[in-house]
Amino acid sequence: MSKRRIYMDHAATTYVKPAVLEAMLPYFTENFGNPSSIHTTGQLARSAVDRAREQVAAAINALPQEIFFTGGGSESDNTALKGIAEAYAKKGNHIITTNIEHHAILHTCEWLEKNRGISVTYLDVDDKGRVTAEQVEAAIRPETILVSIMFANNEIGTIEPIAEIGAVCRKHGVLFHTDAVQAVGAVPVDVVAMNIDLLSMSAHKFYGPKGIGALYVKKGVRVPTFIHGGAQERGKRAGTENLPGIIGMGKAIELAVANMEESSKRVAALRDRLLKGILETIPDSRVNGDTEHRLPNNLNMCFRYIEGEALLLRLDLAGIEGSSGSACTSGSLDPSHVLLAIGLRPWFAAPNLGRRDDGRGRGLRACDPARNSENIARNVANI
Amino acid sequence: MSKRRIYMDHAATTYVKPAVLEAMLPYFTENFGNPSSIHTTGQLARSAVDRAREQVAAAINALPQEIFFTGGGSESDNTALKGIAEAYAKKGNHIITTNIEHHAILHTCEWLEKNRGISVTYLDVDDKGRVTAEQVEAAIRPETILVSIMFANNEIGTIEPIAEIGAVCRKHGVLFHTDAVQAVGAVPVDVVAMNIDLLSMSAHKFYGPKGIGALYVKKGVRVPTFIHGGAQERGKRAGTENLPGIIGMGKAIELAVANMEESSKRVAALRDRLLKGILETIPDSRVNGDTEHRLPNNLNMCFRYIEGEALLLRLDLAGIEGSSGSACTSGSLDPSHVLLAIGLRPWFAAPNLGRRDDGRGRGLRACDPARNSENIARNVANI
Amino acid sequence: MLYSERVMDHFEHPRNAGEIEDADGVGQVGNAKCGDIMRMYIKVDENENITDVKFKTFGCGAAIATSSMATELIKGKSIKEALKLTNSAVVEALEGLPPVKIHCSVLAEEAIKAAIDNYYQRKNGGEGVTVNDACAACEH
Amino acid sequence: MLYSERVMDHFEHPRNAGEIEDADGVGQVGNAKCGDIMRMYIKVDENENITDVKFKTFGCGAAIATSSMATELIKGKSIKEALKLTNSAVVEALEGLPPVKIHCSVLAEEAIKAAIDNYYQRKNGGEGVTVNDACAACEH
Ligand SMILES: Cc1ncc(COP(=O)(O)O)c(C=O)c1O
Ligand SMILES: Cc1ncc(COP(=O)(O)O)c(C=O)c1O
Repeated sequence: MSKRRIYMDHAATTYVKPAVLEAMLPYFTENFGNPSSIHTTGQLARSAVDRAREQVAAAINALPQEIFFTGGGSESDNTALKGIAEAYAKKGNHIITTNIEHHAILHTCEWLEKNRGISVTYLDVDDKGRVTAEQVEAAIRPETILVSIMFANNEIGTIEPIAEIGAVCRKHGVLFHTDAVQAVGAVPVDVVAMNIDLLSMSAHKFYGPKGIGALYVKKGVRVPTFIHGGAQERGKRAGTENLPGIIGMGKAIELAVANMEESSKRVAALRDRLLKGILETIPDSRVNGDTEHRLPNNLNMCFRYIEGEALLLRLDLAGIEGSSGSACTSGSLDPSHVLLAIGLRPWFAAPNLGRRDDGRGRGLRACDPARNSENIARNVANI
Repeated sequence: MSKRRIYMDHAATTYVKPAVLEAMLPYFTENFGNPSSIHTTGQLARSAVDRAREQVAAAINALPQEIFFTGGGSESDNTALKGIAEAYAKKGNHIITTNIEHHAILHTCEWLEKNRGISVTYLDVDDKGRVTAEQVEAAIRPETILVSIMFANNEIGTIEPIAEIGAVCRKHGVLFHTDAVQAVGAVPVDVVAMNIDLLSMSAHKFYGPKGIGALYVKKGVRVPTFIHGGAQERGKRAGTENLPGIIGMGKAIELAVANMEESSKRVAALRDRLLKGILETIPDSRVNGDTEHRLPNNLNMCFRYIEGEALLLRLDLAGIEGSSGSACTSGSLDPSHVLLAIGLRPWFAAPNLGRRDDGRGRGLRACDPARNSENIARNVANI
Repeated sequence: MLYSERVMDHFEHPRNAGEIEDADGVGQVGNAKCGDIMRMYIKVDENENITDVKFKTFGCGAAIATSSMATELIKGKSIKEALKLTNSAVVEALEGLPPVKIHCSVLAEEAIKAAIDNYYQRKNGGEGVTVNDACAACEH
Repeated sequence: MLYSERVMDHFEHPRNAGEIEDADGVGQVGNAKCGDIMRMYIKVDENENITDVKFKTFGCGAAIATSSMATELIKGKSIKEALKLTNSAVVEALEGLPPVKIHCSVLAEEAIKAAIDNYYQRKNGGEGVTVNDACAACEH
């Protein structure tokens, strides 16, 4: 890559922060032990895993024994939904979710409908992408075993009323899971205050490594074993622990939470300048989602008569990297289910140029909102 | 750690080789893209994943599209067994395995028996830990859908007659899975010549990183989706790819296979010197498992009247790190099911001092078999 | 990379983009739901040779590149030859397409056929544009 | 780490390891299948004070350390006091044990009780060793 590139796709994945990588490095080479081994090298690894579990727990106000490390956000989502459906099958067979969830939730729900006799209610969102606690309450039935509603949407950045939904679930004695993959590290998350019973997260969304995530399961909530074998993760997920990944996740979440308020403000201000520039320069452009309840690092726009991929390719040629829809479906033909759900016709392309940064990486500093909006405008005009 | 330590627990896990870590590093920081993203950073990641998949495939004589990356050996084992049980439920409900498999196989089998109506035959091994193809053939019934037999045992290092078993399975039209977690990178594995339909591996056993593994699934063999969500791993395992992990696994397997013959010889020679030293110095000591069909890097012994953990602790204090039983069960009270299966009474402790090394790490060079056997002898005497 | 260099070249510098005011045949394929719409304009001389061709495409990079390449492949050819154009010839000329994008080449083939169809219809007194809004790849 | 420093100290330097040839009571608990066997020897004076105690243990690090600590805790005490020894007192004195090893402290408590039992049996004319081979933690 000869040209300086501007990465605005932190919703898809982030790089690993230098401080995080530094924390991980010794665990590849020197302290590489198997945390289940009795000898010193093994026991040093064990202590490091314990410490990371505490870091992750602290970031969301959970207890260390409520954190189960997984291979990422999708695995956490799958484990939560399939696990609760299995463990609470005697109680009921109804799950409530929304129609803008990530595919890790939606496709799991479809599978549960087809293969496990689960009935799923997909709540409609409004034109900003929000559901209300009242909608959730109205959908609860005696046989409802789980409400699963994402904390923040990965395309349009809309934040759902999680605390209110949590209160409604608690009131009706229904378990509440939230896919907080986009929220953790970006906005405050408190599983106690928000009455959250299960929560999914993924380290590579907050400057941690890929291939490691966690599922929070409130003490007393039953989930069956997801991977059978050794006794790792208190018997729930067998397999030698991803030691450097766990250490990296612990460090990354600690840093993300420590800097959150300040970095959110800075990123949101830059985002708003970029938005203003684009709106002023590009006719028929508009912002999607909720401007009030929104991730500070998210920007999702549509440009009339512009097809998403074509714009992304052109922006990429100009050195600006964004996305349209979620990364997982970039290869697919279907228009984004999220944009359809908020009532957009598919020929409104919606590249997601949101980015999340702490000011130390390349994205933010390299990024001059005024120049970028012009650049984007030029490329929109070219198609 | 002030003292120079000698690590002899490579069956539990290995460190990451410098060349492997070096190959991984750019993918944490610079080439950190989401392989599903359309932009340049994403597409560079995609190419790197493709290359690693080719490296893994080549090492076992498979096609790249037959390799599915997973979170490790346990996940691969679970996916293989649960997947085949589900996909071939119409064909039958009988699985054949052995009683010395890793817990990732045994506990999955138990779960399938309890929850999915699967009937499992656990073949007995002989006093060296071997099954025969004839035993397998005799156990095959019309409703048998899968034979799952480990390539090499993780405690005693016995290598099973995989090619013969593969031939028998092919003859009877039964699918054949092998848990090759201990074998890949240590002995030649050829899925075509050996008629293997599914194969599990784990990178951290051959100097790759922890938290990444693969499942080989022969073209045409059906396995259902294991994690629902995005279209990663051809729709079988959703979730943003563990990019550095995948790169590391590719590099590690390439190195392991390239140096295999030479390094096997060197390690086996050292192992045999250590064994000789121990047998000569320690009364009532013997070697477990098969001396002919054995992993070159494995040594498993028993010392009469010596309890395993106590010996390991004492060796650890003396700077020698080994294991007794598998790492996954170090925390448990039960004596090793493998040693029970080969007819050892539990008070024959069996620390596994086997190690696998390519001569560049600390273990092998630091390790003087003569001195070590004396050291072990002294510690045995002390208990 | 997602696309070959040849595809990127035709995406960045599309050949024959635009409209022909007095076209002899106009065909349109695809639909908005599926995300791609291609419109082809052809000019045909008395010997049934295609003297000019232009396209307007709303769609992804591959849709633009296949439209561009398809017009290049039939420009100056006889209608008979143009009818022989297959989507795989377009893919080959572009040095390949990702599997999920093969449908774009089918669209390009169909757009040309729709334009030729329209040319014959007009010759027989018809007018307007031949529209085939079935989508080659999706079930929408 | 797996074990506290105190546990490691008692494992490396066990107090009161060995046998008492002319013991007044000998108790044994645990079994081979479970992996731990503990044998306790006590010497008791006319005032029912435990003047000497020794142990022989086949078992893991925790089994050795709990045996060692338990003997320390009862040495010089009266039998009445020794009977009050609980496994949690042993765990506490060792500054904790991992959850899977708590059963070792139960074994140590039971071994002492078996030795005292044996002392009373012998006083009433019995002989031999009191053996309790039930395992505190496992279902074997
Ligand atoms: C034979 C065998 N199978 C499976 C596994 C599980 O692999 P992992 O711990 O990477 O999940 C191991 C090692 O732990 C093993 O030795
Ligand atoms: C909201 C949401 N849920 C789940 C996921 C899946 O996470 P992962 O790709 O780490 O499995 C993602 C991102 O990919 C996401 O944005």
